Amino acid sequence: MPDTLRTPRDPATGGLDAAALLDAYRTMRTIRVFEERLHDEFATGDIPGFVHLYAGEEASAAGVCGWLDDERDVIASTHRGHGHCIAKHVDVKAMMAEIYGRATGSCHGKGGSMHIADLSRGMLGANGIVGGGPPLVCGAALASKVRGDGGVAVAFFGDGGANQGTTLESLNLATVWHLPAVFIAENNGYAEATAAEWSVGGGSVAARAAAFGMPGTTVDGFDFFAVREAAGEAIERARTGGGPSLVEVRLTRYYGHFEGDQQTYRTTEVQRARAELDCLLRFRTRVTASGDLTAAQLDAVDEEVAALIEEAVTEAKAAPLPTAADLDTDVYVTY
Amino acid sequence: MPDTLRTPRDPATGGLDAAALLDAYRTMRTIRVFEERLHDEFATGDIPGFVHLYAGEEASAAGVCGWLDDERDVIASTHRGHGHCIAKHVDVKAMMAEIYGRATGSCHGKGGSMHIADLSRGMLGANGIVGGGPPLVCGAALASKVRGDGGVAVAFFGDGGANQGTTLESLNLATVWHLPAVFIAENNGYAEATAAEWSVGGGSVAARAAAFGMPGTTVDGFDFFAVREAAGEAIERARTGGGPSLVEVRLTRYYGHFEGDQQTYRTTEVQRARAELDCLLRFRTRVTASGDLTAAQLDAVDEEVAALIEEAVTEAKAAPLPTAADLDTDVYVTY
Amino acid sequence: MSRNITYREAINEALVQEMERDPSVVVLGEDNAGGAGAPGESDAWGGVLGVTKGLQPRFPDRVLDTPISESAFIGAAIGAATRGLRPVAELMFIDFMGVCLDQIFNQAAKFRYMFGGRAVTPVVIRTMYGAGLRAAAQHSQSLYPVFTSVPGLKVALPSSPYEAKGLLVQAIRDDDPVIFCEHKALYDTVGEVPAESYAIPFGEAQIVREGGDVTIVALGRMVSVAVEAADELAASGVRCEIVDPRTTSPLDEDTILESVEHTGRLVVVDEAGPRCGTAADIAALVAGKAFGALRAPVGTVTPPHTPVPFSPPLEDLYVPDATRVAAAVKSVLDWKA
Amino acid sequence: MSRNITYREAINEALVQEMERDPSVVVLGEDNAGGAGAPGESDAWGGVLGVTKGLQPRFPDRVLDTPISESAFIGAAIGAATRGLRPVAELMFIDFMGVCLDQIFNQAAKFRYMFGGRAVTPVVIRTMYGAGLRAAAQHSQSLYPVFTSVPGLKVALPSSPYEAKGLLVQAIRDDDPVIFCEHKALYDTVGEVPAESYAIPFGEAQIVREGGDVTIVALGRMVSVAVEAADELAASGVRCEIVDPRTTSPLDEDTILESVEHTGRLVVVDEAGPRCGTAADIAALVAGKAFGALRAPVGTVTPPHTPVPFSPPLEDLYVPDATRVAAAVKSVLDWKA
Ligand SMILES: Cc1ncc(C[n+]2csc(CCOP(=O)(O)OP(=O)(O)O)c2C)c(N)n1
Ligand SMILES: Cc1ncc(C[n+]2csc(CCOP(=O)(O)OP(=O)(O)O)c2C)c(N)n1
Ligand SMILES: [Mg+2]
Ligand SMILES: [Mg+2]
Repeated sequence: MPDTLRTPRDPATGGLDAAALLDAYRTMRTIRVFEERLHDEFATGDIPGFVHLYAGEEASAAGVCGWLDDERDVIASTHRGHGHCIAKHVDVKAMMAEIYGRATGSCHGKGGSMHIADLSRGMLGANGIVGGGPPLVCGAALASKVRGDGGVAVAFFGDGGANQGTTLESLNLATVWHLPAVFIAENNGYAEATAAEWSVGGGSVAARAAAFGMPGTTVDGFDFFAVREAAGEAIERARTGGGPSLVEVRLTRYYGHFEGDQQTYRTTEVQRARAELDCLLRFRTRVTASGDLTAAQLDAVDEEVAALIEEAVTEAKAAPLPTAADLDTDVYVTY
Repeated sequence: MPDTLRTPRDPATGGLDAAALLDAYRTMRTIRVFEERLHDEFATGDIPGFVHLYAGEEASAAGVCGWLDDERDVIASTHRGHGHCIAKHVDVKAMMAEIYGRATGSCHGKGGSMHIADLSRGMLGANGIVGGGPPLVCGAALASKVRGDGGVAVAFFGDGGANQGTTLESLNLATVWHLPAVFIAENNGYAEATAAEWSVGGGSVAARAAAFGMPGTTVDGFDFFAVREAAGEAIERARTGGGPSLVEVRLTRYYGHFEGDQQTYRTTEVQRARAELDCLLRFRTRVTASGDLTAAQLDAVDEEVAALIEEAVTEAKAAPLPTAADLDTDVYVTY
Repeated sequence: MSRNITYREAINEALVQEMERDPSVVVLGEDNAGGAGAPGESDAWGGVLGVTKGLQPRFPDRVLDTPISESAFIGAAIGAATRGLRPVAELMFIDFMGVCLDQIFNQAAKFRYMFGGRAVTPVVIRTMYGAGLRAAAQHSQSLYPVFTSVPGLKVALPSSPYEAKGLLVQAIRDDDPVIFCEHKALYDTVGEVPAESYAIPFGEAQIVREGGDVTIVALGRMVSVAVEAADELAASGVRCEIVDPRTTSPLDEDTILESVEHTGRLVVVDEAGPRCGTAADIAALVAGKAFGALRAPVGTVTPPHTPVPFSPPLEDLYVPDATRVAAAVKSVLDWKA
Repeated sequence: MSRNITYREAINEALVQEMERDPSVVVLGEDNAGGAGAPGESDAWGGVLGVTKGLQPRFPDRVLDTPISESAFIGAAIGAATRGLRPVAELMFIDFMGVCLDQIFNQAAKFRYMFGGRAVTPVVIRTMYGAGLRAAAQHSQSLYPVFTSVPGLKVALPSSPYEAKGLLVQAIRDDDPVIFCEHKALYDTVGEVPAESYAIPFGEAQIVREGGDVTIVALGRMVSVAVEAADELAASGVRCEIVDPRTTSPLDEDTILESVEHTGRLVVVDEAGPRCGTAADIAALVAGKAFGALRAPVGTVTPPHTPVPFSPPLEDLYVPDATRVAAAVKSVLDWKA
């Protein structure tokens, strides 16, 4: 029943030990602080270009990527890619430098927020093209299949991206080629200012999975453990030769489509989500209530993350910009 | 249940009177003889280019287009377009001349088999691009909706075309815009040499309809009356503001993908279909058994059609070719 | 009556006036109103940079938001055009052409010819191009040479608010498919624009400035860069003639050739790339048809053969500027056989 | 050892030899084997014109059929290339680029630059182009100028069986994305091809014939048309130098410029269109960099600015032939200032 939200089978903490829980929390917290800081920095005018923030959606990136390893597993992301990058272990300082357009950035300043990538971590790139990632993920999955290395490839896309032909073709191809691929549809209710309820014919992205011959499920994207469980099943299925799956994660973005968006199209949704559903708050409540972690442990992570982001911004601002000599390098390997 | 073949509710002759039955038969018979003649003519080497024959699939074009009127209703077709053209009342002689590349052809010899069109009959063109038609049909439907003229637009596409992103996007757009559109998926089991069972993930094109929020149904494409009934419901729904639908028509093409195809990928399917399922034979049996028509009436149509096709070929062969002056005309309306 | 308005306002005004004049004009694109299905404001965006803002309240049934399905909705605009509407569809960024090009170049562009002259497809595809907003490699390209190369398409590149309005009016009234390319860095530029409706015919270049020493053909946003360079050069006594073709297809070959016949020298300034681009196209035209008048090599000023870089200093180096244009002019003037 | 084999066989042989040499080479495309899921022969087609026939029985796990989903499978080839495979994907007809261009030009082409040099995408996209088979407007185009214009892509245009094999081997070994354009009317042409494997470096033009009166730069199938014209012209004492660039990106500018320095005259013969095409591109190159040597206007011989017509007599008029090439050469030779 794709339209019913799953609740995790293990209602407590998903069988993760304290170190793993701290790790997950650190990932989500890093994303949150990274994004909130960018929100503030963008307002100062220092950050060039278009920036799409992932705040509010952290449980998805963390819940999915927690299952992946850097070597053999690949993800492809979207324009809203910072969270996926962080969860896939792209260097946070290099990311920040990239967003500031610095030579020390992940892409030497040539890519910017929409194109952060780190192929050495299996991060195939944020993407400025809605629907750009899913075909690439089919290819990464194919490479793993041909090599037999047990790797899994994961495509993140939004509710808007679920209407793009490239995404839909990829669902079919993944089934036909029986690929070790997983499709994570992050349905945050909007594509720019357009409501998913309006733009997703039929109303459910998860329901599209069956139409292309793969299992589909819908999870509460504020619940790290729910995402983790559903993604884990899909990833396990892919890894063990069971073929592709789709998981629709329902969530809310806390900021506008991009920085600058006045958001007159929505009303009190964000306030409610922040107050009642927030993934970090829920995680904290859950793991402290279960006795797996103490508030002090989590606070320590908060401090560690705050320091990291502060350093990242300071270093990014101080880092050198690329120079004229960089303009025409790295277009080709040889030419 | 998209995967169960529908049988027509009216097991006899769909409530059509004798004139209408003769008309339907004439359409199917014309298509059949047109295509069989092309098959023979192609073998002589006289016909240039790529030719994709529709023989065997006649009940689909006739069953669908029988509901449409020339003025306000539109169809868009595929590379396998002759049958749709004939059913939508494109002039048969002009079609034949076009296939022979003559100046008297539907497209002045500039289009050829894959691009026969007649906008004055609401025939938006065969199409050399798999998946080319469905977006255009959304637009034709939109034009009718904006004008409120009650027109319906119908997209024909194949099992192969059902995997093309443009088709899938169009299904979604038709739902989102609540268009008076109908999607006819002609599943003849193959896209070139590739089996639909392999290439259509999930196995059913009709099942994809629900994933995009519209009704989907599957019919036996050898049964004119079954196709007619299912298409009629879908067209009526569209015409009366009920939005889009999809009908998957299961059928068999009698010739290769295109003329020249050796068809080593399939075995005895065609012989069986011709002998046991053929739409013309079934139609004939049904309407004579029911007493609606006599064999003599049908034979008369056969003769009429034979004469028409004979004339069409003779005239086409004798018709003038375009000349140098035609090369660069009609690129633009003004330039 | 003329007022000073922005390029953005000029486009919006052309749309409003044409929609008022002709009920068959419909506007569609992603968030062209904005807010479809959402609880807040409808017309929440008016396009990603506000160009179509205000249209939907005025013409509620003729401004359509779309899912992110460019093939389907651009194709729908094309299909609707064959059925009597005059759709103005927005391809948000020209960089997105790769997800919907087939409908444009194999369908819209070819219908008339393929169907033996028996089709009319009056569709306009508005799209945003160009660098300067730090939008990086997939949101900053100047891809109009691709459309210019396609028989059956017309391509307009308004360089100012005045051109924006008049060319868009013409595009909407035109019976052929038109790719209307708006430079995103021009939206806030201000210029004098008549309040009443007017159409600028396609294929008629504008001589932006007369001068006898060298012809500069500049496209789109590069027109103002050429003017800046010409101002600099005027200080040292060089008189540039600046030609803005306004449409690359049809291209006003005569005006360009006449200008070169007169000046004997040509520099083409274009934001599209150096390979198979509009600069090469115009250079080749002149090398073929005005060779006898040419007294120096044809100069071209374009970005390098690289994607558009993100980092501001690199992007600033990427886009041709007045300094590079002036240098090209000088090297053409100084050339000795 | 050299044998006479066809262009089709040369391509097939390059694929076989590279697949044997390197297990990371995979081949994929619609019916590249043919018969997937069907009860009859597997490898039933070997591609629509039989170019990949026989590969699948030899390399069963490395030849993949695909659904008709060009964006997905071309994109998959690209994604796989970033993960260590060397995929050779087939875009059946270059005319279909419009349904999958984004993956090629915004993804494959830009990864390396956008990601700061930290990506390698060794994908080959084999595709069939050109007129002559009466395949009409959507199956006969010569669209390689679009790919040539894109920074990050390489474009090869083999003009003979020898070139076909050597350039394809290079394309597969190359670490950049390559668009490999096969002229469908050349598949049955025969030529001498070494049995052993060899690579023709990209960016190295071939001087097909030496001559001092005029340089003819001809691309792809037009090379043989130029040779035919040059034979005719030789009878009247005109000696043409024919240059086949073999790749349009990178383009061997030096060989072209040197030839023109030597002959003083240039005619470019191309099957792509007249606007923003490869003919204009090469003409502009020469007008900019060898102007001093030019003694006549640059001639270009291309099809008209129209879609490809279906009817045989029109298609034959559409494609440049030796008569038109010879006429262009004569007009360049006869030119008086
Ligand atoms: C092909 C393409 N079309 C349109 C856009 C412009 N665009 C960027 S993000 C976006 C909305 C995406 O919505 P969704 O997929 O739901 O992701 P979200 O922003 O909600 O994370 C749009 C329309 C684009 N970048 N690429
Ligand atoms: C975009 C595109 N890809 C590939 C082709 C080549 N092609 C032409 S017909 C065809 C098979 C179509 O199969 P289907 O949709 O089932 O229609 P059928 O031929 O069975 O009627 C293919 C692959 C094409 N014309 N356009
Ligand atoms: Mg969204
Ligand atoms: Mg089929």
